[in-house]
Amino acid sequence: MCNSNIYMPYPMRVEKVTNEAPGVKTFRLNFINAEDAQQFTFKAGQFGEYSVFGTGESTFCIASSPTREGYIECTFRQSGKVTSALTNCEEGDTIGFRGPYGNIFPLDEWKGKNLLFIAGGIALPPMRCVIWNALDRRSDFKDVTIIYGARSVNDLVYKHELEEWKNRDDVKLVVTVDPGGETPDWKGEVGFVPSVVEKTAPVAANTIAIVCGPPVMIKYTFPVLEKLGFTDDTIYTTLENRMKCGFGKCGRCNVGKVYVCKDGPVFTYKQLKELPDEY
Amino acid sequence: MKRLHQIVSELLASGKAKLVIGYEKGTGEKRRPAFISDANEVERLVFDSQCSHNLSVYLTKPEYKHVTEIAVFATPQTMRAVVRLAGENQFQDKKLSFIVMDQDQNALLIEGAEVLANHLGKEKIALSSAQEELLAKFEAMSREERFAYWKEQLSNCVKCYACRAACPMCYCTRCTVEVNQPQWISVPSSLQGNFEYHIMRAMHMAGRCVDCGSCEAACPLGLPLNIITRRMIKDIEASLGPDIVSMDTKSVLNTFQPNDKENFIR
Amino acid sequence: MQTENYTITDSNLQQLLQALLSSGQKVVAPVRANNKVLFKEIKSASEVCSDHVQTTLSAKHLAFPRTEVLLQYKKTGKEVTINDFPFDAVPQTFLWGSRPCDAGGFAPLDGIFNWDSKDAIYNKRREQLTIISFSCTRHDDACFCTSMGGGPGNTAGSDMLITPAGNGTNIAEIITDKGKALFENYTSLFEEAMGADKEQYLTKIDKVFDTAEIKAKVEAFFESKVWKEQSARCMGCGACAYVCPACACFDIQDDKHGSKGSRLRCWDSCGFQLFTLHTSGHNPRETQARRWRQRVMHKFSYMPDRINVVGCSGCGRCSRACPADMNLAEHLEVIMKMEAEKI
Amino acid sequence: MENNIKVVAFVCNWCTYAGADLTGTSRIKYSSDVKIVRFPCTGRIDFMLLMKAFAEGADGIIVSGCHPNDCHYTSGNFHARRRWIVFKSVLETFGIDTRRIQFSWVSAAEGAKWAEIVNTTVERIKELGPYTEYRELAGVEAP
Repeated sequence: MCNSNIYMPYPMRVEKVTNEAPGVKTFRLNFINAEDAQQFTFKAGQFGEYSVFGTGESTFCIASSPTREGYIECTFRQSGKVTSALTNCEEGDTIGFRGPYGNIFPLDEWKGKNLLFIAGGIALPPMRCVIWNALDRRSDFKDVTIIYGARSVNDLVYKHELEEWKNRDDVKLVVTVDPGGETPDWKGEVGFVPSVVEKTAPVAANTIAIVCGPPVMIKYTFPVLEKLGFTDDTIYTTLENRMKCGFGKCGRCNVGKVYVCKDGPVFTYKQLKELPDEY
Repeated sequence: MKRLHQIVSELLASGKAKLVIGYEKGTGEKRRPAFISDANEVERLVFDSQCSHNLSVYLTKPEYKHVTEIAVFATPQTMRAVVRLAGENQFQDKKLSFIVMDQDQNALLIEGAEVLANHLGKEKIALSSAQEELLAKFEAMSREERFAYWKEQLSNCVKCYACRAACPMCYCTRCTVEVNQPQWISVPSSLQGNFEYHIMRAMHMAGRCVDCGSCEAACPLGLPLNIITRRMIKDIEASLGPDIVSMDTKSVLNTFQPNDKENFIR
Repeated sequence: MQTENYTITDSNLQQLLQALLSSGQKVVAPVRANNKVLFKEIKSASEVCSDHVQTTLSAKHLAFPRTEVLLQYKKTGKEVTINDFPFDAVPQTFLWGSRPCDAGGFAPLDGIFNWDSKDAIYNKRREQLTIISFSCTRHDDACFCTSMGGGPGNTAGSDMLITPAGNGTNIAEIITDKGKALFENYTSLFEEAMGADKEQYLTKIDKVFDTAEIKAKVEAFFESKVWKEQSARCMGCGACAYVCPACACFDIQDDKHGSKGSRLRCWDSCGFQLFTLHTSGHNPRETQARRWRQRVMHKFSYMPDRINVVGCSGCGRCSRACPADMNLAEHLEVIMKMEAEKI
Repeated sequence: MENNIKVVAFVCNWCTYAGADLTGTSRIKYSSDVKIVRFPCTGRIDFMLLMKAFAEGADGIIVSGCHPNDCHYTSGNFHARRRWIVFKSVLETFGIDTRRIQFSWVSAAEGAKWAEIVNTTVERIKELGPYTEYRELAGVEAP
């Protein structure tokens, strides 16, 4: 490993493309080289650099669970140069992936606890990885609650999985859309994520809260959780600063002395409070 | 200098200027931009023949865009840039004052870009003798020699974009070099990318360049960037008429004459 | 290895350079261009410039080029062939005539490219590089190497250090195995050490501050308005970062030509507004003041913390190159003199 | 070798493109070494498109649109003319070979003129040979 080019991506085959929401797609990627597939491992919370050859690399999380082996999945919204090129990829195309990078959600430490997942919009993908990871070892945890909000019904991602979670007895799922985003037959909640969290009032005792979403959602959700009795070391989130390398060299993603790509992307609220306001 | 400090103090006291962009003593004999909003710091300011930065560049930087009342020390180069920028509607929400030096090196206060425009001399910015010499040498070159010359020069360009940052007319919030859909300019600082960058910059300066020389002065590698703009201005004047810096002249590429003359379109 | 001392005459030094060139080795040395001095590959010993204080650009490009190909690809239908970096094609290179601060500038790069993941491409270039530095007999008012733990005759980072001792002689210090290998190839050009103390031949640069104190100070003043004051005149170009021997921030971009192309690593700068801009439009380092603070903190706090080396060798290039005269040493001095209540 | 040259023509939709169409329907034979790219107006043809064409393999370029006073959008070609005057000057400063760019006005009725423009341009470019001089600027130094 020492003498190999750390920028070499694994060639990956786009096996399946799922349209999740307007502009949002999920790719299932298979390793083209069998030996890559064999030696590749990752843990929930980690991310990678996905590349379209000729366009460049883009950073996002691995959205599938490490318990589902043999492939990885990623979900992205078309927004910049690389995600636009990815959007144009078809099943069968070859793209690049290097990773996994970053730290992990400490699932092992959470054994025996309740899990509360709170996600907004396109931030469900990083959470989906942990959710499936936790559900695949369901007996390790007590109550599992998922609160997910999006701008509109149309913008909800993983619609099939939301259905699947809804039908499970061992998962409590609350789905909400922003006021005005509901359809006539919408049966879920209407309201912003922080107020829905307050309304559903999950129990703070023996519970780990994992919050992912746009900065404004996070900003208003943390105080609600604190009000409900969550301590700042039981609240987890992921930061997503701009990155280029993924291993603490290119100099972009650091928040003060903390490198999001190495020390993150997973942080507790307690850790975040110690960081300067540069994320 | 006393008169200068008095003018600045009064501007700050009256609130006509919330920020003064002037010059102070820098490293060694250098003069450098100074930013003052506290009347107690006025003594720091100097304005003499060594002051050369075109301070108008700061007026469009995001950091100063929201400051409405600004006083700027203006050299003739700065004045030209301010007038062109005002002509491009960059100061619509600003109340600007200018401190200029008259022929006897006395500080003079001018309020408003319109007034400054009337104050502007018609004379061109003089090149240094070394620049004149280089330009003459360059004019004598064949096409192949010019290409070879820029190949050599641009091989040193590291694309630090100091020329762009120091140029008062480069105020776009998103420059062509940063547009990546499509990727107009090759990303690497390969020779081709460097040619593309400098050709693109020259084209975007057409009829807008105030010939202040900030780009060349800023280049850490000492690239002779004045050659590019000087030649362009000369050619534009030859085919499209005199290059007059004023508030109401439209820049060369924003307008046209039905009888514009050229000799190469068949 | 233990440093070994020898003497070498001016003419033998020329012969050593000539011998390297004649043997077909790649030699990079300071060369005059546009009234500036730059490190360029030379073909003849006469090209070398020796009457300069400092080159405009550092020598970092020899291990970390301003643009380099990390890999190449070729698309055929839905298939992509990826070609790895050609490690074997990296030529052995001799850097001739660098200053001790140039050589010292490689320590931060070594740290950045080797903490955690090892960057094999950088390491290969570094491995192939032999550094023959010349001690400084002159300096200018931008130099502050002594305050950064270096000095005009500092050996750290060089494989061989030549100190001009006047009268056509030089002190040659063989510092590393690479230096030793070079020495052993041309032993006959060297003579026994003359036993003179090299200090007397060096220029004197006052030590103004201490890196540990700077670290403590900049950390204490993170929220200070000093960053805004100092960066007021910063125009946001990348000159300081690009001339710096220790700046290693980079960008990764693809360069496409038809169905083929390459993935490139290019220099980047924390001073650029777009450096940290998210696609969403959010920018964690939105103002030039924040970007200036990042530059100083990265060099004097984060790097010492993370890789145990200060990200500055005191060469003063940034101060010389800055079109707005942002003088790093002066700014650090201001911070050093600040009292807690001035925040 | 010299048969392998590529000429790209950036033409306006209303005059030259129609003119080129007429060349075809009139069965006037002309060089097939030209690739036509249709634009709404010469005013739309950014100079960077020409730079990109050279970078991506064009050895010669034709830019052609409506005669002055005939612009479909009234003044697009007048603006374009000024742009080409400046662009030619800038390119000459940099020593870019401007013999490789042919600007012309070809109306919808000038099928024969289009054939003549293309043929003389292609011939000239063949004499000049491929524009490797510029393309060699691309690429990054080998390690």
